[in-house]
Amino acid sequence: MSATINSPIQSDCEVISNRRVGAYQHLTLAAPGISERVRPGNFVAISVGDSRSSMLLRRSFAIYQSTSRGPFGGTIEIIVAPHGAGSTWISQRAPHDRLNVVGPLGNAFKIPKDPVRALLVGGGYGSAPLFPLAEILRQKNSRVEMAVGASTAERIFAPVEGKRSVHSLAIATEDGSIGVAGRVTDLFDNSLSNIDIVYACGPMGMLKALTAIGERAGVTVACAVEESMACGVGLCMTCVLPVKDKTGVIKMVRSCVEGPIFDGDAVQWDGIGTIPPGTYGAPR
Amino acid sequence: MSATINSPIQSDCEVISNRRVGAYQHLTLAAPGISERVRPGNFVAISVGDSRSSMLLRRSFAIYQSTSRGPFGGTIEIIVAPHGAGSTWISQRAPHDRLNVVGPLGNAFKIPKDPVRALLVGGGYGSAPLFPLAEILRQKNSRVEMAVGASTAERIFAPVEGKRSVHSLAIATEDGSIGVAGRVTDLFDNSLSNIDIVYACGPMGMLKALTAIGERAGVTVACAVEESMACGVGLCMTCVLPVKDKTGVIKMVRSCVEGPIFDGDAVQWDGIGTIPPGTYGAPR
Amino acid sequence: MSHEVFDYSTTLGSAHFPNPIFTASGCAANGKELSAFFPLTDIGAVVTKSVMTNPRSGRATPRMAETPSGMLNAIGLQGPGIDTFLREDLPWLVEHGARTVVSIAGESVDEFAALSRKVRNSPGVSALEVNISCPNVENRGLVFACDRASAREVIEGVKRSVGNSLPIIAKLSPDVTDIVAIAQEVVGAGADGLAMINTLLGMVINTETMRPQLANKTGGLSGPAIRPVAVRAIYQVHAALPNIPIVGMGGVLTGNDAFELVLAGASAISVGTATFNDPSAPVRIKNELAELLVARGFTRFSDAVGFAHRAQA
Amino acid sequence: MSHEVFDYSTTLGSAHFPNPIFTASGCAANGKELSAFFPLTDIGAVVTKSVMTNPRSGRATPRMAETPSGMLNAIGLQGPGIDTFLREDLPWLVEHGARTVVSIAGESVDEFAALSRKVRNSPGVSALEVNISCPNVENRGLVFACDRASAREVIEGVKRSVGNSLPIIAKLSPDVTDIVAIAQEVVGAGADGLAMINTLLGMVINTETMRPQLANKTGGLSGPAIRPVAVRAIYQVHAALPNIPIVGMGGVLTGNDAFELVLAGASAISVGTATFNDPSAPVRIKNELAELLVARGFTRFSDAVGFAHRAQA
Ligand SMILES: Cc1cc2nc3c(=O)[nH]c(=O)nc-3n(C[C@H](O)[C@H](O)[C@H](O)COP(=O)(O)OP(=O)(O)OC[C@H]3O[C@@H](n4cnc5c(N)ncnc54)[C@H](O)[C@@H]3O)c2cc1C
Ligand SMILES: Cc1cc2nc3c(=O)[nH]c(=O)nc-3n(C[C@H](O)[C@H](O)[C@H](O)COP(=O)(O)OP(=O)(O)OC[C@H]3O[C@@H](n4cnc5c(N)ncnc54)[C@H](O)[C@@H]3O)c2cc1C
Ligand SMILES: Cc1cc2nc3c(=O)[nH]c(=O)nc-3n(C[C@H](O)[C@H](O)[C@H](O)COP(=O)(O)O)c2cc1C
Ligand SMILES: Cc1cc2nc3c(=O)[nH]c(=O)nc-3n(C[C@H](O)[C@H](O)[C@H](O)COP(=O)(O)O)c2cc1C
Ligand code: FES
Ligand code: FES
Repeated sequence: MSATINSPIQSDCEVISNRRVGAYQHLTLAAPGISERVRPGNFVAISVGDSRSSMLLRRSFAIYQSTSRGPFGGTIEIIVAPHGAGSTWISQRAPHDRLNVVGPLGNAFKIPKDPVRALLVGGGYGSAPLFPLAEILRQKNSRVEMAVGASTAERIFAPVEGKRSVHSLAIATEDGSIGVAGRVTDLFDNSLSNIDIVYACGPMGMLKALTAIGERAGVTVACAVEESMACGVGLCMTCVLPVKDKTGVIKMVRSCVEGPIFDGDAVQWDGIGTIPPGTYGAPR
Repeated sequence: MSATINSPIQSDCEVISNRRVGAYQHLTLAAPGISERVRPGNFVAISVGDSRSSMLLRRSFAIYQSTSRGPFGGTIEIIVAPHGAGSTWISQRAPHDRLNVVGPLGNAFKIPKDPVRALLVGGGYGSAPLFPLAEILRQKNSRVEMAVGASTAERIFAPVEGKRSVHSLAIATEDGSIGVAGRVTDLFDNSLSNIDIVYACGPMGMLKALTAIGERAGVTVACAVEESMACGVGLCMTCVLPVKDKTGVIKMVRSCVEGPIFDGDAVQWDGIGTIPPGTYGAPR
Repeated sequence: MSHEVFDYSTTLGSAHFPNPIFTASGCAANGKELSAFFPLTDIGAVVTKSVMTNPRSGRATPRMAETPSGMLNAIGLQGPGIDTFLREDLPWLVEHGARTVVSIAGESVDEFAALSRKVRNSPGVSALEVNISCPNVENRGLVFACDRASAREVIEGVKRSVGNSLPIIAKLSPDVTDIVAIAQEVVGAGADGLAMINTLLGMVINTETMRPQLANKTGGLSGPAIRPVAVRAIYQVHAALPNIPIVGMGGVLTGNDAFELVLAGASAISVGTATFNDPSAPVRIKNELAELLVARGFTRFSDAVGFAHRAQA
Repeated sequence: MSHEVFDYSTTLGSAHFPNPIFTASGCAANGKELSAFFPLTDIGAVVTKSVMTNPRSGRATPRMAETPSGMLNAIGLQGPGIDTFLREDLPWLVEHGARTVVSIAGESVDEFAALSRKVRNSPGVSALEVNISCPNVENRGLVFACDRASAREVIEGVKRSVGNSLPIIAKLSPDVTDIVAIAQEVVGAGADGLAMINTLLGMVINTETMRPQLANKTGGLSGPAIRPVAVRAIYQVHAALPNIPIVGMGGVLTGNDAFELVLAGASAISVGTATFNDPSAPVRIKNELAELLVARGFTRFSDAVGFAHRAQA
């Protein structure tokens, strides 16, 4: 396995700001050394609590924005959904608090050299890393459409600034509280006409559905997955999922170093949570 | 065993202030319900960290001052020496933080009905609970001399306000940085002439030495001891020390409910950390 | 929340309890001190500190050390001895309406049998807990609970003394290669229920003195640190002996933690170390667990017992 | 601090290491990823993920759960198989100057023997760790490390294959009634050293799904939660076998924690779960431990090994 090692660094980062955005907290961290090397799709792993916390494991967050310069010598921004005890703790940090951050981690969205017609699909906070991707795609003269879905309005992350980086933005909520009532996949026709590539970040179910749509339309879907991670840096093998390699062999690959972005076609969506029959090294 | 049960209560107390005093932090807590019932010598047990802290056990602190009324509806004050991880965490709390407090706990210094000539001896932060005791003794027209000792000046706790409650105050430091160079026991002649009763709070070694001096002089020494406590409320039996009861039998008694104040004569100082031969229920 | 329709009661052999939250032996003394924080009648039962035949001084101090998410203790079963206990402590509990599980400990098979006979003859006892995590002085100090034959002999002796007059709950140690085998052994010998887990053997070394922190060197590890071991042990034993009620314990700090042990197979939950952290923990946990069960749609506590074995993913 | 006069080196049988801080098997993959955080030459040795004969997919996910001051894992020994390991991973480590302890795991006595033969014939290996905490498929899935006879047979087989060409370190499980007995057994069979402790068997039940959190149901408990168990096990085994070097592990997060294990009797310390919390943990701990030892007046690391057995209160 030739893991894409990003040469992450570990650094105590000061919280610059923490603002509420709907159901989420938008944290900006001074992260010189990390921020310069961020590519869209990368994530960071943040430790929780003080040195006497009972929570040992880091929590992973997709990088929303990063600036390599500025008054704080480089910052990164993350969008945190308070969920369990760890993400809740991180979501409550105040300016001047420090967070220990390891990053940038994981692979990045592949950017085509030539202009393309791209569809970016985000579920919940999954839209966050798609905005910087949109920026870059637009700089390359691509056409960027974005579709964002969530259960309810406050879980839609689509800030005004973000809207400037896309040509179109469609929104769907399951309860219809904003945008179209329904799922994000209801927003575009299954044929994906006029789309060359789909980039997606969100829950596994959404990624799986998009992959199926992409397959029918013959369009590649780049999926950023979210698997439980104990280390985030390739040491522990907890974050694996079954992915077909180029030779057609299914392997359990680490989503923290060989992902989190995978070609939707390659991921064995139905096999997640199992060892699919025929997997390399499967028990006989 | 007829434990003196103080009917403690448990309460989330707001930190009103936290000031540095030499090597210590002086914390004032809003503690209505607790403060009204404090008697000098009582202590509180305070929990450490948030609900995800790896530190489960409460830390005990002698109550310095308590007011039963006022803008905060009753406060208690404690003097915290940052030592290990738990006391350090408590010492760093800021106003408006909340601490979960159980108290008042333990027995109290016995106050003679008639005026006496009392010597109060404090080692390090051990002087703290002696100041309110001095107040009460003075109200009863007793003569109150105080002697305070520590390794160095910043570990002497003897605030200006406190000096008003005593007739005399002598200080000793081992490094001579303030007061007499030497131990607190060097401050008064071994004969304890003109003293009817000694009240002491400080390290075991000091209490033991004072008990010996008191024995020679025929003066009772009331000692507030400090044993490692897991619960502080009488449940766990970790905080025991060998104490002779009225019938002369040595028993392992809980310093959290039957103490922390014991008659120095009764405590088997040399037997601490052992089960002295002949102790009630000792292994045969 | 409609608690009225929720049946919180539980059963251990012939004993019934209005709710399944108990104290843990050695973590509530004999009830008196805890009653400052809540009425003892609020919880399912008070499990008393394991009592032996004679008064015991216990071990020298230091007897405890804090550890990550847990603690070590080496109290050494300090206590008043069975006669004083039955004369003073038990009547106090009965008088205050506390349902009481009396925990006994012995150093020989005969001592256990004699203790249980005395308890049988005392009014107001709901069940008998037999703490076999003690060294057997007649067998090289081997802990009864760590040896199938010794464990069996103790429970057989107790059963002979007690018959069916009181449910016998054997308290197991996790410090064994195969806890299911020990469980089967004691159930075969007549135990009506199992209490698990007792503490794990551990040690802390004080890096200042460079010596073991406890005077006794080793001590028992308790608290949330050991909860995964408790859940595993309860799950394994409930799978093997689905009809034997288990009093589950080990690191329960919240109603959610208690729920984990219930799902694994516990019919009652003892709250131990958590009580040192929060003296109101038993009642708090009782309320939290009820809320959780009702929120999950359970109308009877007993339906949740061992549910993790049945539920599909 | 005058580190110049401080001798930090340690020895496991015939193998010498400039310092005693190692990674723990399965917590550092095969070194490559960790080298982003510090030069692998800085630490005493990299202990590789236990490797088996054939490539292994490992177990289904979820493979982990966070627990109080610890975690559960059920990776299922995912790995490339010994041939790929020796062709790709080991040479990379050797090339980068890392001292390497190769950890092997098998499902039968023969598999262990065959694996060890392949490792013996590979250049650049400092020592062989034999992870016997795996189920023995030829004996009802009983874990080798939990059965004296099986443990002995594995080490005998490995010893026959390896002779004195490589120090053999047997890795023990704490999930036994008597770890000293197992230690004596494997040392009798030819082990030159012991690694302890492996994880404790645990379970977490997800109270939302009401099912075991791990796909495999049970998993191994690691992290600071288990440190008191590790200290106790190391202390007991060092007392019984004072001349057998022990690679200590279990919840070491700081230099002070490492010092505890050293005082108990460990000649080297593996850092496992802590590395997930802090990828620089092994070097940080190396530096912290050195400071502590120097502050306590030790001029040689080896003088501190087992000091808690000697020091007077
Ligand atoms: C690559 C990646 C990017 C992510 N980006 C974001 C983001 O931008 N914003 C955001 O709010 N969340 C994000 N997450 C999810 C976030 O890491 C989890 O919500 C968080 O780890 C759960 O921690 P907790 O403390 O809330 O829950 P707990 O239940 O306390 O977590 C316990 C353990 O399980 C792990 N875990 C639990 N759920 C998840 C999960 N869904 N994914 C990964 N690990 C999990 C935790 O890391 C922790 O180790 C991302 C996850 C990954 C893997
Ligand atoms: C009755 C009583 C009154 C006290 N009054 C004060 C006071 O007014 N001001 C003050 O600064 N300190 C006081 N202490 C001591 C204070 O409780 C300890 O310093 C503190 O518990 C140590 O905790 P730590 O977090 O610093 O150390 P850690 O090493 O983290 O403590 C670990 C565990 O050991 C226990 N422990 C360790 N040392 C002691 C000790 N000396 N006494 C009791 N338990 C200990 C802790 O409570 C904790 O459970 C008092 C102790 C007692 C028993
Ligand atoms: C201080 C202390 C004393 C204990 N004493 C006893 C005892 O006398 N008898 C017994 O069976 N268990 C005893 N235990 C074990 C507890 O009953 C319980 O099995 C164990 O602590 C695990 O539960 P916990 O994690 O909730 O504390 C004691 C535990 C502690 C912490
Ligand atoms: C994710 C993970 C994987 C592990 N894999 C192995 C392994 O392959 N072989 C082995 O002998 N031990 C393995 N272990 C056990 C560790 O090497 C170590 O014995 C244990 O985790 C205790 O140390 P710690 O608390 O420092 O992690 C693994 C532990 C973890 C957490
Ligand atoms: S999270 Fe540890 S290998 Fe991916
Ligand atoms: S501290 Fe628990 S009984 Fe005294």
